[in-house]
Amino acid sequence: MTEIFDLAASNLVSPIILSFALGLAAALARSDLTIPEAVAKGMSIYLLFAIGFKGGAAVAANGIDSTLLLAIGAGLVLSFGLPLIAFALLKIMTGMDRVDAAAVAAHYGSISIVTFVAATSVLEGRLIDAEGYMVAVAAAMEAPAILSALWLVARGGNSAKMDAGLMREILLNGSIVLLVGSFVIGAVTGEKGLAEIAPFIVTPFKGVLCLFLLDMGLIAGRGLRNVRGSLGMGAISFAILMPLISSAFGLVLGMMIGLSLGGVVLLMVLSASASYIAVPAAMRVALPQANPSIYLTLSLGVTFPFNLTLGIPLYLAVAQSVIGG
Amino acid sequence: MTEIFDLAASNLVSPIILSFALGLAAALARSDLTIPEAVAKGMSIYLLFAIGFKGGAAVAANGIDSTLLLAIGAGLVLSFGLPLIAFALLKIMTGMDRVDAAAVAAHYGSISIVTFVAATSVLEGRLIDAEGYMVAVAAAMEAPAILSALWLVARGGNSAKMDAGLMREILLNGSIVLLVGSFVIGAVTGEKGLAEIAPFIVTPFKGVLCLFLLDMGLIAGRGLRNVRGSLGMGAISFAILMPLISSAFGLVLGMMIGLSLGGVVLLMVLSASASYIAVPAAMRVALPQANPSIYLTLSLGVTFPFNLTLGIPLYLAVAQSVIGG
Amino acid sequence: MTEIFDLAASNLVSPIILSFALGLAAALARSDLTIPEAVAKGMSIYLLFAIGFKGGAAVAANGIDSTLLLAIGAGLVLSFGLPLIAFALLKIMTGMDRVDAAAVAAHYGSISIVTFVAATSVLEGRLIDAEGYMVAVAAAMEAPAILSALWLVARGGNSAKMDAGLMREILLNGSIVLLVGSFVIGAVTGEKGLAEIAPFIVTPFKGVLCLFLLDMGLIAGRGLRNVRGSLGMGAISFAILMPLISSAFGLVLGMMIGLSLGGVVLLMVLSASASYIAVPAAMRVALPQANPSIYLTLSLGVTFPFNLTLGIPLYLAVAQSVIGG
Amino acid sequence: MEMHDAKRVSIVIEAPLERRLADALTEAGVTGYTIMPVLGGSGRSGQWSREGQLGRSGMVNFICLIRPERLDGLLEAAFAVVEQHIGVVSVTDAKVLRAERF
Amino acid sequence: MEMHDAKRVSIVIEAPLERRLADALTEAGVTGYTIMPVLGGSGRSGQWSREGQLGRSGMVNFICLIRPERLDGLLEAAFAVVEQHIGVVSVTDAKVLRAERF
Amino acid sequence: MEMHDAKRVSIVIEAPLERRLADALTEAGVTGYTIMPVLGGSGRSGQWSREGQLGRSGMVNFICLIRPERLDGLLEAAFAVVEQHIGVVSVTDAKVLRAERF
Ligand SMILES: Nc1ncnc2c1ncn2[C@@H]1O[C@H](COP(=O)(O)O)[C@@H](O)[C@H]1O
Ligand SMILES: Nc1ncnc2c1ncn2[C@@H]1O[C@H](COP(=O)(O)O)[C@@H](O)[C@H]1O
Ligand SMILES: Nc1ncnc2c1ncn2[C@@H]1O[C@H](COP(=O)(O)O)[C@@H](O)[C@H]1O
Ligand code: NA
Ligand code: NA
Ligand code: NA
Repeated sequence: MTEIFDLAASNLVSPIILSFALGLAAALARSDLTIPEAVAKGMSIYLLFAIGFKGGAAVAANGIDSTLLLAIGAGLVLSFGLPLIAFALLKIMTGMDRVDAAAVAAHYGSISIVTFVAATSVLEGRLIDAEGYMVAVAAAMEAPAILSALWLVARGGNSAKMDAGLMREILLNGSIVLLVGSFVIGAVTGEKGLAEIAPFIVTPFKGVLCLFLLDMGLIAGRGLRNVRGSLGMGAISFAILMPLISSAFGLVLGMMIGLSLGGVVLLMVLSASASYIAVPAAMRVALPQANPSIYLTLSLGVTFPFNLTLGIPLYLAVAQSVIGG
Repeated sequence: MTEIFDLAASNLVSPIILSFALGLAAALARSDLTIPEAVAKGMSIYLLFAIGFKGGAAVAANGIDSTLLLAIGAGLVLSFGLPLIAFALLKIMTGMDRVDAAAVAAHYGSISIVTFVAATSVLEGRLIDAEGYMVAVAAAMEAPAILSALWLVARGGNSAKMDAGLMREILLNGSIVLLVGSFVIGAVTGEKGLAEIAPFIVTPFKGVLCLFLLDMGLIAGRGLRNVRGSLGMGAISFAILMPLISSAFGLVLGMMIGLSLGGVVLLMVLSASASYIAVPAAMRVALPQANPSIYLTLSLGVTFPFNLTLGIPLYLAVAQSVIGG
Repeated sequence: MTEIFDLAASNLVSPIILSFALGLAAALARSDLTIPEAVAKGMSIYLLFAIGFKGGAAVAANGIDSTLLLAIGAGLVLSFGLPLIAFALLKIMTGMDRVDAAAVAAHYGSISIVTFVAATSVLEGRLIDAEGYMVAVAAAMEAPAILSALWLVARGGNSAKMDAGLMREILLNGSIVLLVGSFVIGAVTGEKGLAEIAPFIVTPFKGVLCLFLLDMGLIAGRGLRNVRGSLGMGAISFAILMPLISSAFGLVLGMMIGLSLGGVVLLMVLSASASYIAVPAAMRVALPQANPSIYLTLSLGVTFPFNLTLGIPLYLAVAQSVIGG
Repeated sequence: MEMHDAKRVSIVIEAPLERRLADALTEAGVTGYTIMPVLGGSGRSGQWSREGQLGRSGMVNFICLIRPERLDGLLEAAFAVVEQHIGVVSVTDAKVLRAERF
Repeated sequence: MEMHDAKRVSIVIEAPLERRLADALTEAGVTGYTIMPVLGGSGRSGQWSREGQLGRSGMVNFICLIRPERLDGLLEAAFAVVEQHIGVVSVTDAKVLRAERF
Repeated sequence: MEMHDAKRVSIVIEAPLERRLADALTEAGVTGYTIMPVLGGSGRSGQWSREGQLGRSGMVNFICLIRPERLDGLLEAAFAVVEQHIGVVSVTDAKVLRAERF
């Protein structure tokens, strides 16, 4: 137990976490500090490209082992299944209506790539290797949760707009395409390709991540300021309980399919993390009745910082104690 | 022959080319992946600054040899002359009217700095040196082609708006000023200046180039999607034939004035490449009757990817077999 | 004396200064070269984050000595006091009315962080250490001058809008928050944190600074072009005389509180520099009657380039000859 | 200069629906419109600002100049997309040059 | 489609006053507005362009659709902020869909 | 609040002509205008989007508020620039505060 807190504490004083905290504090204090939208989008493109490429290059270096397909399968199962659990939990813990609950559930089945990246940083800092293809698993987990949520709504008799256009938009959304595309480029060009562009995608990576998290903190802080008081304790508890439950499922599936310690931790983190980019946009199209400030605040304002600060070290500690290593 | 294909194949699996392919594929599949305009412009400023500075620093290191002026002269001759050849070819191969043909011709006399940069990367990868002042030649080749095109139009009795204001805009356009300016800064501050900022302009350069080419791929793909079917085979054949012809002129002039192997290849590449930034903007002012989708598609959608993938290794192979080395 | 000129000359051929000159020249020649607003803002966020973090890490490494509080106190005294001197001088040297003079005075009491950064670069180039907490002094000096200026206006019977909202905006303005915040992060995470992100905030720093100064040159040049002729010789002389006077105050206070040579130079530079970001925005709210083109031109168009080129080496030479070392 | 009557329709709509609205307008035969960026705003669903957004959120503003007799068709097509969403539709009388283009 | 009379008020104002104008409008009971970016312009205080600006300068454009009877209240509230500053206020007649929202 | 009649002229024009239009307006004595960014659009020359553009392409939107009697002068000056180019000109009736500024 103390070990977990030590881990969490040493995690907390990293520049990455403190940058997030700075953004959060600045926004709560109503500072006018902002990062231009174009710059934030540029950084997220950089991060996706870098993480995808490095994953691909790692696969090229280590070869594809048979667990790749199993891991993607596990990711799909989690992304399809977790929204059902989230939905049931929301029905018990909060007074949300079916549509809002389904929209929130979609976010918790999908993933946050920045949380994934932060976990990767923590693993690297502890010299724990992970399967390079986990970024492909991340990509696979982005979209299925949306389908589960729409099914939950349709089952309740409400109308949810799902058409071929939306399907294509979800599957070909920019972050999935960039992640998968750069993964493939990394896998094809391998170590040699990585060496060529490492001074761009490897060495300055953590620094860019700091600025990106500063922006995430600013956004989360502004969101929290706006909804202050309008979210009940039930919803907030859900946003902390759900990642714990999800990570347990990630742990079990990760061990079943034989992932390494690092891979299990990353699958736990993916399960525990909640989307705040792809899913919100899809919800505005498919479930416009759902209230965006509910799902954005829970995902970005509660679950994201929870995972970033306490969640990741906790999942790592649990995985280490269960798997050993 | 197999050697050329080997060269092309090894060129094709570089992260740079694959990034372009990724962008192209994403746009053709109608993904919503986009790079914000401001970020794309920021990257192009970075690339121009870096390439100019490095050229200047190379000149400072090696001294200016007497071919500098000859090379700039050759560049001017090519930029003035190639549009005439392109125009004649377009008249033969396509049914374009005089104004459209002249506008396209202007693009092929001018240059694409990204193609130049990609060629520099290939040369560096093969450890082939080139004259640092080739970036000055590139700058010199940007504008003259516009004048030739306007002369072609005026000769045909159409009106083309050329005034002092436009002339100044063309000559002082941002990319020329930045390229020449950073070349001068590089030449003045020399190796010492380069050492100070090399971690910014040298080591991460290729990585930035990847992201920039991702964006070029996205733009080219969107352009191709829009004009699908409206361009005849004649025009498309022109966009592949013309660079081959141009590069031959570049080869001959480059050898005549005694450039090194690398310098000859770069002059071939400059000749073969077509503008898609400076010239289109000038055409909108001077030849508004010309259809932008024709010249943009040929230049960015056909000739640019052709040069990037097959053209550069081909020009290199030809130059090597002719010059030896 | 020759020594100062040698210093200035060697300072003048640095890529940083020449980039500023390039921007200035491009704008005066009416080139359309521009750096997108979002990119410029992104670079300034990068610079503030990097400089704050490095200052904090330096404090973590060397420990806080007792002069920290004294230095911040000196900064506050200078920022409160210098506007009074500037105001008196403006009244003598120019025909500005009270409001315009007070607005200009506010700028000269506050600071320019880019001038500070450029001075840091010069010190590093000469291997002269400075107290890491000087960035905290810089942050402390941003705002007080605004209060002095408003007091000067109010004393004259004019109305100046100072309310709690404006006070908060000034104190929590983005650059102060980012500078102080990253300083704290650097101090908390120390050498270890710095090592993690040094490839982002240390090695490419000077290169980013070049591009940022290119933009500053463009902006200063456009400003100068617009006001051409409308500023009298009196105002322009003020913009060169005032930094000399301010730096003398900085020198005396810096020596009194026992700063190192580097620290004294930086306090001189902070005193001599004039704001062009935080103060102008505050003036638009609090003193809308004041003419922005006067204070922006003096600060950005005259004092900034003066400090960058001649001022910094001069202050360094003076400090060296007075303190020795 | 000769000018022709027209209606100027402004539609503020969430950015994720941009493509859908463009498609709906095109289907309704409206091929002329200009899309302008929106920085932020306030309405029944509260205040928002582009700088507080991640991803594709935010809003955009479609401006259509159209012959008066075609207004109803446009509004119906637009309304089908806007209906369930956050957004505002307004119409102003205007005159246009070069009516042959509309 | 049923439409309702409204006024469209456009206020071009310096960016550092954005928050103050928003607050003034909210206090005056105007909770619907859209803020649009401005690239540059020209007026009595000369030409300016966003690309020649550092920091928070520049201008923004507030657009408010409002019931005609509430126009005066809005203008008074806005004018109190704009008065001493660089800026332009204009009003156009408009029609809006979904009047229940205004 | 006292308001004065004015015309609101909107000109959507290709970005490379921005400086030329500004100069033409200035020459015609029109010194007040606001330039707004355009994200994309559709017209006779097809669809385009700012994100699919390299370089200086794209369009911008000039807005001029002007006394009614000066409208013709403005339109003539603007039309000389817009004529051969892609672009749209529209005019709306408006009221302005602070007419002394126009
Ligand atoms: N009365 C109004 N005038 C101008 N814009 C409005 C108005 N009402 C709403 N909007 C815009 O439409 C968006 C959504 O409005 P709502 O659906 O009322 O939340 C707001 O954020 C504003 O940008
Ligand atoms: N007549 C006008 N029409 C449109 N915009 C104007 C007009 N006059 C001023 N503006 C805008 O308001 C800003 C400030 O105007 P001014 O206070 O006259 O300097 C200008 O930069 C323009 O963006
Ligand atoms: N009817 C219209 N309403 C609004 N904007 C238009 C209209 N027609 C054209 N535009 C704008 O003007 C640009 C050029 O139009 P065009 O010259 O018809 O290709 C388009 O891309 C739109 O941004
Ligand atoms: Na999840
Ligand atoms: Na060429
Ligand atoms: Na100062």
